[in-house]
Amino acid sequence: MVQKEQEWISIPMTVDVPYRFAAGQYLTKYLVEMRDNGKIFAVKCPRCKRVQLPPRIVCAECHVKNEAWVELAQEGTLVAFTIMYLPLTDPTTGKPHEPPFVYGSVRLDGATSVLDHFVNVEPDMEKVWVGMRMRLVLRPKEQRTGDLSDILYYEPLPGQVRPK
Amino acid sequence: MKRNVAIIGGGQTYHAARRHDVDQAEMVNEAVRRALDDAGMTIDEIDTIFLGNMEFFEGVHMTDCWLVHGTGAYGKPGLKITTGGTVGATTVCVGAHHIASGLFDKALCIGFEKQEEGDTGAILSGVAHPLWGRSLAGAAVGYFATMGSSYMATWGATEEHSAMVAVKARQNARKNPYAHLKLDITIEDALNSRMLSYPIRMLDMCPASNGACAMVLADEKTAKKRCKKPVWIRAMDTAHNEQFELDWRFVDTKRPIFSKVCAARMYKKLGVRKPAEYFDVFEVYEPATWAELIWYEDLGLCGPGEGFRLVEKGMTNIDGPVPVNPSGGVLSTNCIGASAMLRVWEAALQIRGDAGGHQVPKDVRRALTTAYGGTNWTVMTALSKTLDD
Amino acid sequence: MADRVAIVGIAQTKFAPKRADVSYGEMAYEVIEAVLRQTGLKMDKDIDNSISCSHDIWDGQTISDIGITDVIGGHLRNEEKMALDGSTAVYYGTVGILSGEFECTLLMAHTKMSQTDRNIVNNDAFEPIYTRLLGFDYTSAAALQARRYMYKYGVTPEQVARVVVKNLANAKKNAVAHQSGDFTVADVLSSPLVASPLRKLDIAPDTDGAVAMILASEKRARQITKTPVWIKGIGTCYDAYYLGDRDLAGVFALEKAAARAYRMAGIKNPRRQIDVAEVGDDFSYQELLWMEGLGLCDRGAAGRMVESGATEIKGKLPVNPSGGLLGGVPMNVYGLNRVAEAALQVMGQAGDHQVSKDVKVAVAQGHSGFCGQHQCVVVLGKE
Amino acid sequence: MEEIKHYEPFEVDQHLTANSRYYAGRMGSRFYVALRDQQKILGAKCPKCNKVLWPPRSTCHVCFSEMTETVEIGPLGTVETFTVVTYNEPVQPRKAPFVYAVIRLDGADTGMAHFLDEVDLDEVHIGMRVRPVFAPERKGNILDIRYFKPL
Repeated sequence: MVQKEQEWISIPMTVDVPYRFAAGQYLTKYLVEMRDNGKIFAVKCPRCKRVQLPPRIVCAECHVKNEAWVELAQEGTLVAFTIMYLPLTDPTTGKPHEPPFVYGSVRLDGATSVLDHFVNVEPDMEKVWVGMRMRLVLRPKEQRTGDLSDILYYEPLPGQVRPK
Repeated sequence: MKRNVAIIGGGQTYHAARRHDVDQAEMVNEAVRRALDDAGMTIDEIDTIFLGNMEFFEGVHMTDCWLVHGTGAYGKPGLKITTGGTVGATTVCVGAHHIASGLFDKALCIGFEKQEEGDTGAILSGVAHPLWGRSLAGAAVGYFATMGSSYMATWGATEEHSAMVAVKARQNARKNPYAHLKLDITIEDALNSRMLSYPIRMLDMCPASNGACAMVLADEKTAKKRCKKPVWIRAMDTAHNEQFELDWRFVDTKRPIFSKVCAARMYKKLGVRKPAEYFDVFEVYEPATWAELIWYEDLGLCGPGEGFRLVEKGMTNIDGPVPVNPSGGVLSTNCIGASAMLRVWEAALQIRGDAGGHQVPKDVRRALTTAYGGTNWTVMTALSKTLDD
Repeated sequence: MADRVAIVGIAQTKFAPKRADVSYGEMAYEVIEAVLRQTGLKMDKDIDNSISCSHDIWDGQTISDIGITDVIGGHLRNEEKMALDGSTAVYYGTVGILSGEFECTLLMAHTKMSQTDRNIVNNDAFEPIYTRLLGFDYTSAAALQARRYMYKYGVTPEQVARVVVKNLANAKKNAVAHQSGDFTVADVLSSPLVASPLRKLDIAPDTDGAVAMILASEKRARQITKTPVWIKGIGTCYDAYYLGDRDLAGVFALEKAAARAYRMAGIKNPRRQIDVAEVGDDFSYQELLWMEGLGLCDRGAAGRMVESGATEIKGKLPVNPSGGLLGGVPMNVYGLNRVAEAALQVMGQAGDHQVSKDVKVAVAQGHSGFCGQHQCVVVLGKE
Repeated sequence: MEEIKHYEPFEVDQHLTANSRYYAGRMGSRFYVALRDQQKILGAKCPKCNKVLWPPRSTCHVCFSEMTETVEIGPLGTVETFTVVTYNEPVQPRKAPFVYAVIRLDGADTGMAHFLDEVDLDEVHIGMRVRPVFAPERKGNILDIRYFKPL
C-alpha cells in the first residue's frame, strides 16, 4: 500500500508596514537644496577634513559633529561600476529597473565620498571604464521631489577616449 | 575574559531551499535537540538561552518570543540579538560573555533563518537608507559586483579566479551532508552561469537557505567534567564600518578597513605573527566569491593583491596548507541568522576531528572564523583544541 | 577584572509625541553626545563597546543598527544590538563588564513611534500560523490580560484608574515627560474606551525619544564619577508565548526574573529592602501586576496598596515617581528609561520628582513581547 | 561657511511590503487539514505532562517533550477573558466594535484566542459557554473558524 504523503499547509500573507521617514537635519538640507536649487551639498569634518556624502551628523572616524557645509561640483570621476543584468525591484515603487544598465560609484570633485547612481552609457565593457569623467544630470526642476531619484544619472563628459 | 569558555556541543539542521515540512519552531528545535544530544545534556541543565535571527527576513516581529517552545527558553533567562549577517557570531559572543561573567555555567546559543517564508529581495533593499539609495535597489549583488570589478582592475585577477572559489565551495559542500548547494560543478560551469551584475554570476553568489544552528557553551569546570572534546573560545572581537562609506569594495583604498582592523586586534590578543601558520583552518563568511579572496588578504594569509594566487595554487583547498571553508561556506549555505554561527560550529568540528567527509587531513589545533553583515561589519572568533594552544 | 558594575552617566531626550526634525540616528546622537559630555568621557579613548536596543520593524530599516553605527561609535569598533526592550541593554552590558572583556560600555535605546503605526507593527509580533490573521496587537492583547487579572483578584476599575491619576500627576514634575496633568479617577474612567476595560488614558501614548547610559567597572567608575549607582542584581526570564498558554493574571516570568535579580543583590524581603520602584506601566493595570510580580505586595493586593497612597511619591514605597511610561516613553526605550529613572532616584538627582525618603535600593523592570512575555529586572543601589 | 538656514522638517512616506508564505509544519498541517476537511479542532497531547495543548506543537513548551499525538478538542468551550475592541486597523479582519476572547475548549489545557460574535456586548462574561462557527469555504488558516458564539 502506498502511504498518502502528508499535505503541508502554508499560509500566504502580505506584511505591509507604512512609514513616514524624517530625513533629519542633515539630509533635509541636501534633499531640499538639490530639489529647489539644483545644488549638491556635503559636510566637511572639522578634524580629518573628509568631505562626506550624504551629509551626516557625525564623522564616524573622528567622533566629532559635522557643522561645515560645502557645495560640490557636479563633475567627477568614475571609481567603480557594474553592468546590472537583474531586474531589481525598487521597493518604494514596486517597479523594476529595466536591465541591463550601468551602475557606478562617482567621486564628485571636492568630495571624499562616492555617490552611487545609474550611468547613462551603453552597457558595454568597452564603452565605460574606471577613471572616466562624469557629469551629474538632474531631472528638470519641476519634476524633482527631494529624493535621490532627482538625479537622473551620470553621463560621460564628451570627447573621452578609453586609455590603453 | 574572567573565565575560560568552551564549546561543548552543537548541531545543525540540513540546509535547503525548501522546508515545507516544518514551521519555524520545529526547524529551530531540530538544531537545538542535536546540540543538546551532542553535549549530552537535557534542556533542564541549560541555564540561559540566546537567539540570533534577522526576523525582518521572515516578516515576524520578536521570533524569540514566538519560538520559546522550539528553543526551550520557557522559564529561562535569555536574550534576542539582531546584528545582520554577523548575528550568529554575535550570539556566540553574547553566550560566551555570560559564561565568562560567572553568572551562568551552561548557555545555549541558537541562530536560524527560514528565508523561504519571507521576501528576501524586498528586505535586502531595506538595508539601504530609506532616503539614500533604497529607491535605487542596488542590493547585495551590485555591491559585490563593484568589489569584483575593482579587484580585477587593481590586481589583474580574472573571472577564472572567482570561478575557482565558486567551484571550491560547492565541491567542499558535496563532502558536507548538511550543506545546501552540493554542486558537482567545474570552472566552465561557473563561468557560464547566468550573469547577474558584471562580473558577478549566479554561481558567484550565496543561496537563500532555510536552516538553524545551535551550540552549547560552558565554563571550564563544566566543560572538563562533561565533555570529552571541548573546544575553547580564545578570543572574540567585533568591528563595524560606518554607515555610508562602503570602501571594502574598493580594494586599493587607503582607509582603515573593518576586516583588517578586527584581525589586527585578534592577532594582538593572541600573539599571532603568521596567521597562515598559526591557524590550521579558517571558516570565513563569504557572501560572494570575490569576498573570499579579499578575506585571504585582510586576514594576512597572503599579501595585498595575492589572494587570487592562493586559490590558483590550491593553497586554500581542503587538503591545502591553509584550508579555508572546508564546509562549503556561505556560498553553499546561507541561512542568514545561522550563517555566522555555522562558521564557528564548523571550525569547532574541525578541531574535534568530527567534520566527517570534509575534515581537513591534518591535526587541527587552532581555527579562526569571521562573520560579515550590515554595512561591512565583522565578528571574529578564535578557537583552540586545548588551553595551551 | 570587575566584580561590580556601576551606572556612571545617564541622558534622556525630552520625550515628544513626534520628532519630525530628526532622523532616529540624529535623535540617538542627542543623548550620546549628552552622556559623553556629562561624564567627560571620549568615545575613542574611553568607551570599549556599545549596546543598542531597537527593532528593525520599528526603525523601518533592515539591520537598523546601521542607522546608529556612526553616532554610537561603531565604526571599526564593537556595537551589539539586542532586539528586546531597553532594559536588556543594562542586563547584557553588566554581563559584558563582569566577563572581564569590557570596562566601559555605552548603552542606547531609541524609537520613533510616530514614523509608523504601532498596531500594524505589533500585529507582526503575533505569529502567522494561528494568531496574526485575527488582527491582534499589543493593546487588544493587554485588554485580555487586564480583564483576567481584574477578574481573578477583584481589582476594581477605580483602583486601576488611581495608577493613571498618580502617574500623570508625577509626570508633571518630570521634565522629560510629555503627557501629564491633574486628572481624577472619574476623568480616567470617562476617557474613551479603546479595548475594554482599557481606556485612552490607560495606555502609554505614542512617543519619540532616546535614552543613553554608560556602565563601568568599579575601577573605572571610581575615576569617572562621585555618585556611581551600583547594579546589584539582574535577571531575565521568558514566559510561554500564546495568550492561551499563559496564566494572564499571573506573573510567572517576572517572579523568576526578580528572584534571580534579588538573589544576586542579596534581597530577601523586597517590601522592606526596596525604597523605590520604576516599573513598566505601558498599560495602567500592568503597574499593579508587575508590583505583585516584583514581590512589592501580595498577589492581588496592589490595587489596595495604590488606593492607600503607599505608592505615591511621598508614600512608603513610591512606584513610578517619574510618571512612568504613561507620561510618554517610546516602546523599546521603556526599560532603559525605567533603569535611568531608578538610577536618578538612587543618585538623588531626580529633581522635582525625587522621592522624599532616602533611596538606598531601587528596582527597575522592563518587558518585551505582548503582555510582558519577556521580563527583565535590574536592582540598583548605593555603595 | 554657509550661513545658517532653517529648513522645515522633511518627511517622506514609504511602505515596506513583503510577500510572505508561512509553513504550518508537522503539527500545524495536521491541525489545518482536520479543520478544513472535517471541521475538527485538534490539540496536541504531551506524553509527559499529559496536558493537551492548543495550538498543537511538536515540543511541549513546559517539559520540552516531543509531541506527536493529536487529540480532538472542543468544539464547545468556556470564555476565560475577553475584550470589546473599539478601533479599526487594516490588519483586523472585522470592523469594530468586535470581541476578542480567550476560550478554553473542552478537553484542552490551554486557551484559544479568537473572535466572539452573535452576542450582546453587554452580556459577554468570563465563564460563558461558546461554540465555534466554521467558515463555509475553508482555506486552511485560522479564519476557517469564523468566530465563536454563545450556546
